[in-house]
Amino acid sequence: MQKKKMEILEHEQLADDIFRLKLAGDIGARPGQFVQVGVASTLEPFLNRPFSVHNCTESSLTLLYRVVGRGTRLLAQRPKGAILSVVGPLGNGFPRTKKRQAVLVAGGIGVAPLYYLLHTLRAEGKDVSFLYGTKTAAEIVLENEFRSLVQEFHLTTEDGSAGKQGFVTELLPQVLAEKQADIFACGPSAMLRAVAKIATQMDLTCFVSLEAEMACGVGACLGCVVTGADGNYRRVCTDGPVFAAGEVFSFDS
Amino acid sequence: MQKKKMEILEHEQLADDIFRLKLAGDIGARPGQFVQVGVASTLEPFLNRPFSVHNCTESSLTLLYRVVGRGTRLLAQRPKGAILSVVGPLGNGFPRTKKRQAVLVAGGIGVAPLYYLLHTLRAEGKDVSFLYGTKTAAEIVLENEFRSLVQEFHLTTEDGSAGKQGFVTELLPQVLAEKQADIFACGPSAMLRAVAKIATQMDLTCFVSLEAEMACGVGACLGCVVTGADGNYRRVCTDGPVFAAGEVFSFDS
Amino acid sequence: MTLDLTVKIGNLLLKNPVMPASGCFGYGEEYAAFYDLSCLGAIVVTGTTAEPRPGNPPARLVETPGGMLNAIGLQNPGVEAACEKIRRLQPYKTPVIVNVAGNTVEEYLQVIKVLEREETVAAYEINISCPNVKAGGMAFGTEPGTAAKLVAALRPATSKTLIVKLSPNVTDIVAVAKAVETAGADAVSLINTLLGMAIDVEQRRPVLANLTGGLSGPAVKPVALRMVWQVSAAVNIPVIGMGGISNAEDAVSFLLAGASAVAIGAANFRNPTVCPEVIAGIKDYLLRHGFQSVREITGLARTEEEKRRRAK
Amino acid sequence: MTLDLTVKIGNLLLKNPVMPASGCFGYGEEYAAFYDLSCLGAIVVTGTTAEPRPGNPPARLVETPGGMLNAIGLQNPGVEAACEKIRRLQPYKTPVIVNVAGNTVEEYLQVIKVLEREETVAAYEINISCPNVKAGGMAFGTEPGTAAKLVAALRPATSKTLIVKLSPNVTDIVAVAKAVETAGADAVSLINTLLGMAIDVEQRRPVLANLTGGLSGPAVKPVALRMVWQVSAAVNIPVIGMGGISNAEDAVSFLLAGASAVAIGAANFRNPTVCPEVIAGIKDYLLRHGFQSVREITGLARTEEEKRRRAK
Ligand SMILES: Cc1cc2nc3c(=O)[nH]c(=O)nc-3n(C[C@H](O)[C@H](O)[C@H](O)COP(=O)(O)OP(=O)(O)OC[C@H]3O[C@@H](n4cnc5c(N)ncnc54)[C@H](O)[C@@H]3O)c2cc1C
Ligand SMILES: Cc1cc2nc3c(=O)[nH]c(=O)nc-3n(C[C@H](O)[C@H](O)[C@H](O)COP(=O)(O)OP(=O)(O)OC[C@H]3O[C@@H](n4cnc5c(N)ncnc54)[C@H](O)[C@@H]3O)c2cc1C
Ligand SMILES: Cc1cc2nc3c(=O)[nH]c(=O)nc-3n(C[C@H](O)[C@H](O)[C@H](O)COP(=O)(O)O)c2cc1C
Ligand SMILES: Cc1cc2nc3c(=O)[nH]c(=O)nc-3n(C[C@H](O)[C@H](O)[C@H](O)COP(=O)(O)O)c2cc1C
Ligand code: FES
Ligand code: FES
Repeated sequence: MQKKKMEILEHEQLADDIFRLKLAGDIGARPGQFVQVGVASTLEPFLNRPFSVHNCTESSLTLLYRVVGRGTRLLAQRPKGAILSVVGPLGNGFPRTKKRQAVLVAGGIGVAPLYYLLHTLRAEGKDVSFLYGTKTAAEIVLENEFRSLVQEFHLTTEDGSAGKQGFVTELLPQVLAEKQADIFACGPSAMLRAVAKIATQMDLTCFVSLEAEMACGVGACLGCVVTGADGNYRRVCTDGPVFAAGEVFSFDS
Repeated sequence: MQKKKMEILEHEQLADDIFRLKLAGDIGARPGQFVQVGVASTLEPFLNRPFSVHNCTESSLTLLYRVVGRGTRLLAQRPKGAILSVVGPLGNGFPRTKKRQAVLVAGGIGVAPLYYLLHTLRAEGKDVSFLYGTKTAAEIVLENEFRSLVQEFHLTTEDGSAGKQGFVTELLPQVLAEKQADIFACGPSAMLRAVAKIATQMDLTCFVSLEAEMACGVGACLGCVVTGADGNYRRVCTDGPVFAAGEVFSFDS
Repeated sequence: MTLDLTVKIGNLLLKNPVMPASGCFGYGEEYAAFYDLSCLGAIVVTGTTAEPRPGNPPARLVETPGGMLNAIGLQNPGVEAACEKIRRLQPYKTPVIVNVAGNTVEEYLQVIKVLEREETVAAYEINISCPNVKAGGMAFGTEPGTAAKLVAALRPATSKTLIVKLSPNVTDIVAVAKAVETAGADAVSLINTLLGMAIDVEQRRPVLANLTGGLSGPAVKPVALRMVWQVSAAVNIPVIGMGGISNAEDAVSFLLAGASAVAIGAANFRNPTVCPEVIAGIKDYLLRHGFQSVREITGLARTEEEKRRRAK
Repeated sequence: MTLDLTVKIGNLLLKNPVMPASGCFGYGEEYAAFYDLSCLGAIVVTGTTAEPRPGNPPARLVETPGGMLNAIGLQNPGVEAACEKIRRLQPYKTPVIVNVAGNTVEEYLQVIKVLEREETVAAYEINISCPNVKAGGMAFGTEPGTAAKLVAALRPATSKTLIVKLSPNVTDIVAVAKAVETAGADAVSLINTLLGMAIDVEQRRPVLANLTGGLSGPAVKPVALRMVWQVSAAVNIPVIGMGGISNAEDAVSFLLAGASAVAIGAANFRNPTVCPEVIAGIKDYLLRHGFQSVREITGLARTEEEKRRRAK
């Protein structure tokens, strides 16, 4: 965990509102961990913005982000060569599991951390099925790379402009049915809930990566809590962002 | 008077901490007027920054500024192609006077508006003597251009690293002695006061361009006042920034 | 679909809920260079006193993070000279609200007496909250009883709309608001500036000659919004909300919190066309969300919140 | 030349005047990953109550212009569990100040009673200003009499240094400061957060589940500085200044205004190494201006200002 000044090596737009940012330096992160980025040197916006580690090598850190508001809009304007303040690596990251098969479920920009996880799992020799859902074709990133890396790839869009029309979770039961896999999911809360429900019903291990508004990112401010399945609060930044599905979702069954 | 979005055409560093910024578009300003510039899109810094018109054509507006604090530091980072919000032209500008000779006295970054005035006076066929003082050689800009345009050019630096060592005002009496000239000065307050004193003693017409912290720049907030020689307050933004020396400086004589 | 932007403040029918904040718009003429002032819901002119006031010595302003401090000290030409400036606003056919300040009840009364003769003046905004003058001003605004006495004294002097401008520098702004409502105010406006200070560390002295000044701009918005929420829940007269509004979204948040109209101050300095932009943006918001009148959204965040709480 | 950075707060001798603000530094361990906590003047831990408190439901925070609102609601494990966490700070050999909160005088007393047993605890910061809990907290801080009664009740319970943390949400913070001084406080710290609010215009509801929250960060700095200036002029006990400090220049301005020490809150979130950077920056300032002790600059802006005024 450190604070680093990192230079922008590459900054490119990959799809509608989606940018990939490559920074120089080694932050030493595991898949599922995140960093806090100072998007501007001005005191407004005041807080850093959390972004999942999209890739991490000994010489670079890559983020993949969607422009959704003030901070990400400012970030998108930072040119190559600019220096960003980065704090990390933060959070627990995805746990290593034993099963040889993994099913990764990405919703929208939730694809960001799963890219790094995918590479890591493949390097460990695991079989990976990748389910990727977006609202529309214009948001899809890195499709070819995913296809080339995985055993099984499914694409859905809500408007049917690419892949199968519908929600990515609709495909999940049949993908899971054929294998003995652990599930790793990242995406909008409603999607994660749906994934968790399927996992519970099928009695499979499932990890979800959550989001919350953050201030410190290190567990000190207690601002980022979510209500756990037991009614107790959990900090997304340090107890998570990755949780066992059952820890944060409960289903009356 | 208008609010304009203007694109950066050129942005270059001319000397230590001194930048020249050329913006696309016509603001229609006279020499001595100024503009208010939004240095960043973020809400901090909150206020626009006032800068003299350094040059103005039908297709461009040029500013010359020194980096002294937060706002100018941010401005210096804005790349070519960026869009700035500019309000202007503001203020009264230098008045047209009748004498055929003019003496311009620039202290430090006070050179910015005098460049435009110089070009205008020369276009009107007037004789111009230009006195230019800085702290050190590293701050001098556009020396050759000034030399080529004027009848008489004097350079001083406080540390003697270029031109004559000393304050620019030390040369003023002898320069004035030989001619029938009006004086136009811009620079630090202490320098302007010294110029005004010499002008008063020699009974010459003298105009000084003042600075003050500004909020609105249009006369509405009453924040930028200076105390006039009569003890009444004057708004630098609309009653000035150019004042007859006697209006803002008084000398017990 | 026609969109109804009109709002009522006392006797005033405003064509839309957006006006400049007092002291940030001079007597209107400065901003007339940028747009037609008749687009405004109302024109609010600077704090006006019985006699001319020179104001405080410079430095009078300093930027702060996300805002600014000012210590103008109510510089104004006095009510007689102000009348002339105000008359020039007549062609805009837009209600003119005069911000009235004084050190004593008599001074307030004197200003109103002179302005009563002016047809152009539609309403008074009684400034009991200026932090930048020694006597008076804020002194009236920090104690409910004193505030009520002032308003009760002014009420009989006019049948024009009486708006009382509240100070945020108090423990309980609701108490002051209720007191002036009872005393006869037609509306309250809030917030005036928060009392603040800046220090120049190199010169080791306060930046402002007046030592302290009034904080305004985006920095104060959360405090202003909270006070508008509290006050509008407690009084039955309209609330004019202000404090840090710099775009339409900010303005809408004040309306949702309970304001019937909004005023825009320091943001004019950063963006001289902010007022018409906010009017356009409010229209846009209403259209986008299917509202037919801006009045539908006044206090909507609170009424919906109360519904949710009851449903639980 | 050796530079003396030490300051005294009650019985405490701090090696330098910089500490984190309560609630922004957990129980210290989080920031230990970034630097050696023994460089701090003191370690101030989060608001601690007699019983464990779950805190408020989410959403608990929202960014605002130049700052943030929080409505954590004093989530803490209760004083018994807190003791364990506090003991882990012992190796840093740095005074630990525990922020104490409660709804009743008895609860405050109970927390102190438990902490009295803990050697690691050097001082108490009595939080009479938390705006995010229903009963208690701020209720104690808005009325001088109530504040004094609480402090008078706590004073006999300990010989450790008693700091009282003041609320800025009052008409007259000086009155509260004087009252707690008379009641036996060894120092005051200010400011706690300003009560504020944010509204989500798309969802038409308050952003925070608690509806309102506490504003902190650079946005509040001018208000904090003004209060430190006022309070330090009126009391004879040391003032710990805070509110919006995010760099050494900010910290120095609080010292010049009259603070003996400073605390840094929200800025830790933006920059986890802000505390050591501020310590270094203060040193730098003192050297650059030829001061030998940081104590020389406490209140210097005021004493120099008074000199100037007398000279006129
Ligand atoms: C652990 C973690 C990892 C994340 N990883 C990524 C990533 O890899 N790529 C990516 O594009 N985004 C990621 N996010 C979300 C990202 O942090 C927000 O999109 C970003 O902070 C929005 O900033 P903004 O200023 O542009 O938006 P704002 O103007 O602040 O807000 C715009 C919208 O975004 C929401 N938002 C703001 N902050 C957050 C936040 N911290 N978490 C969730 N929603 C927020 C707001 O509620 C609002 O609806 C992650 C969030 C977390 C907590
Ligand atoms: C009518 C007018 C014309 C000007 N023309 C030019 C110009 O052509 N080129 C140029 O370089 N500068 C010019 N200035 C000064 C310029 O506005 C300031 O240098 C600038 O605003 C500083 O901004 P900052 O954020 O970098 O500094 P800050 O961080 O705000 O302050 C740094 C220092 O600059 C001083 N300062 C800040 N604002 C002003 C201000 N408005 N006027 C004077 N001093 C200020 C502060 O007191 C402080 O000492 C002009 C000022 C006025 C009023
Ligand atoms: C330069 C300046 C002058 C002001 N003068 C007055 C005034 O004369 N009367 C008054 O009631 N309020 C005055 N105010 C307060 C504003 O009307 C407004 O209440 C406050 O600035 C908050 O709004 P804002 O954040 O949009 O600026 C003044 C504010 C500023 C910035
Ligand atoms: C997330 C958060 C939690 C806080 N919790 C406490 C607390 O438990 N007790 C307390 O006295 N103050 C608490 N505060 C207030 C701070 O200690 C400090 O007084 C205030 O934030 C102003 O300083 P700043 O602007 O540097 O943050 C909290 C502030 C924040 C931002
Ligand atoms: S963001 Fe501060 S505890 Fe999680
Ligand atoms: S800057 Fe507002 S009156 Fe001059």
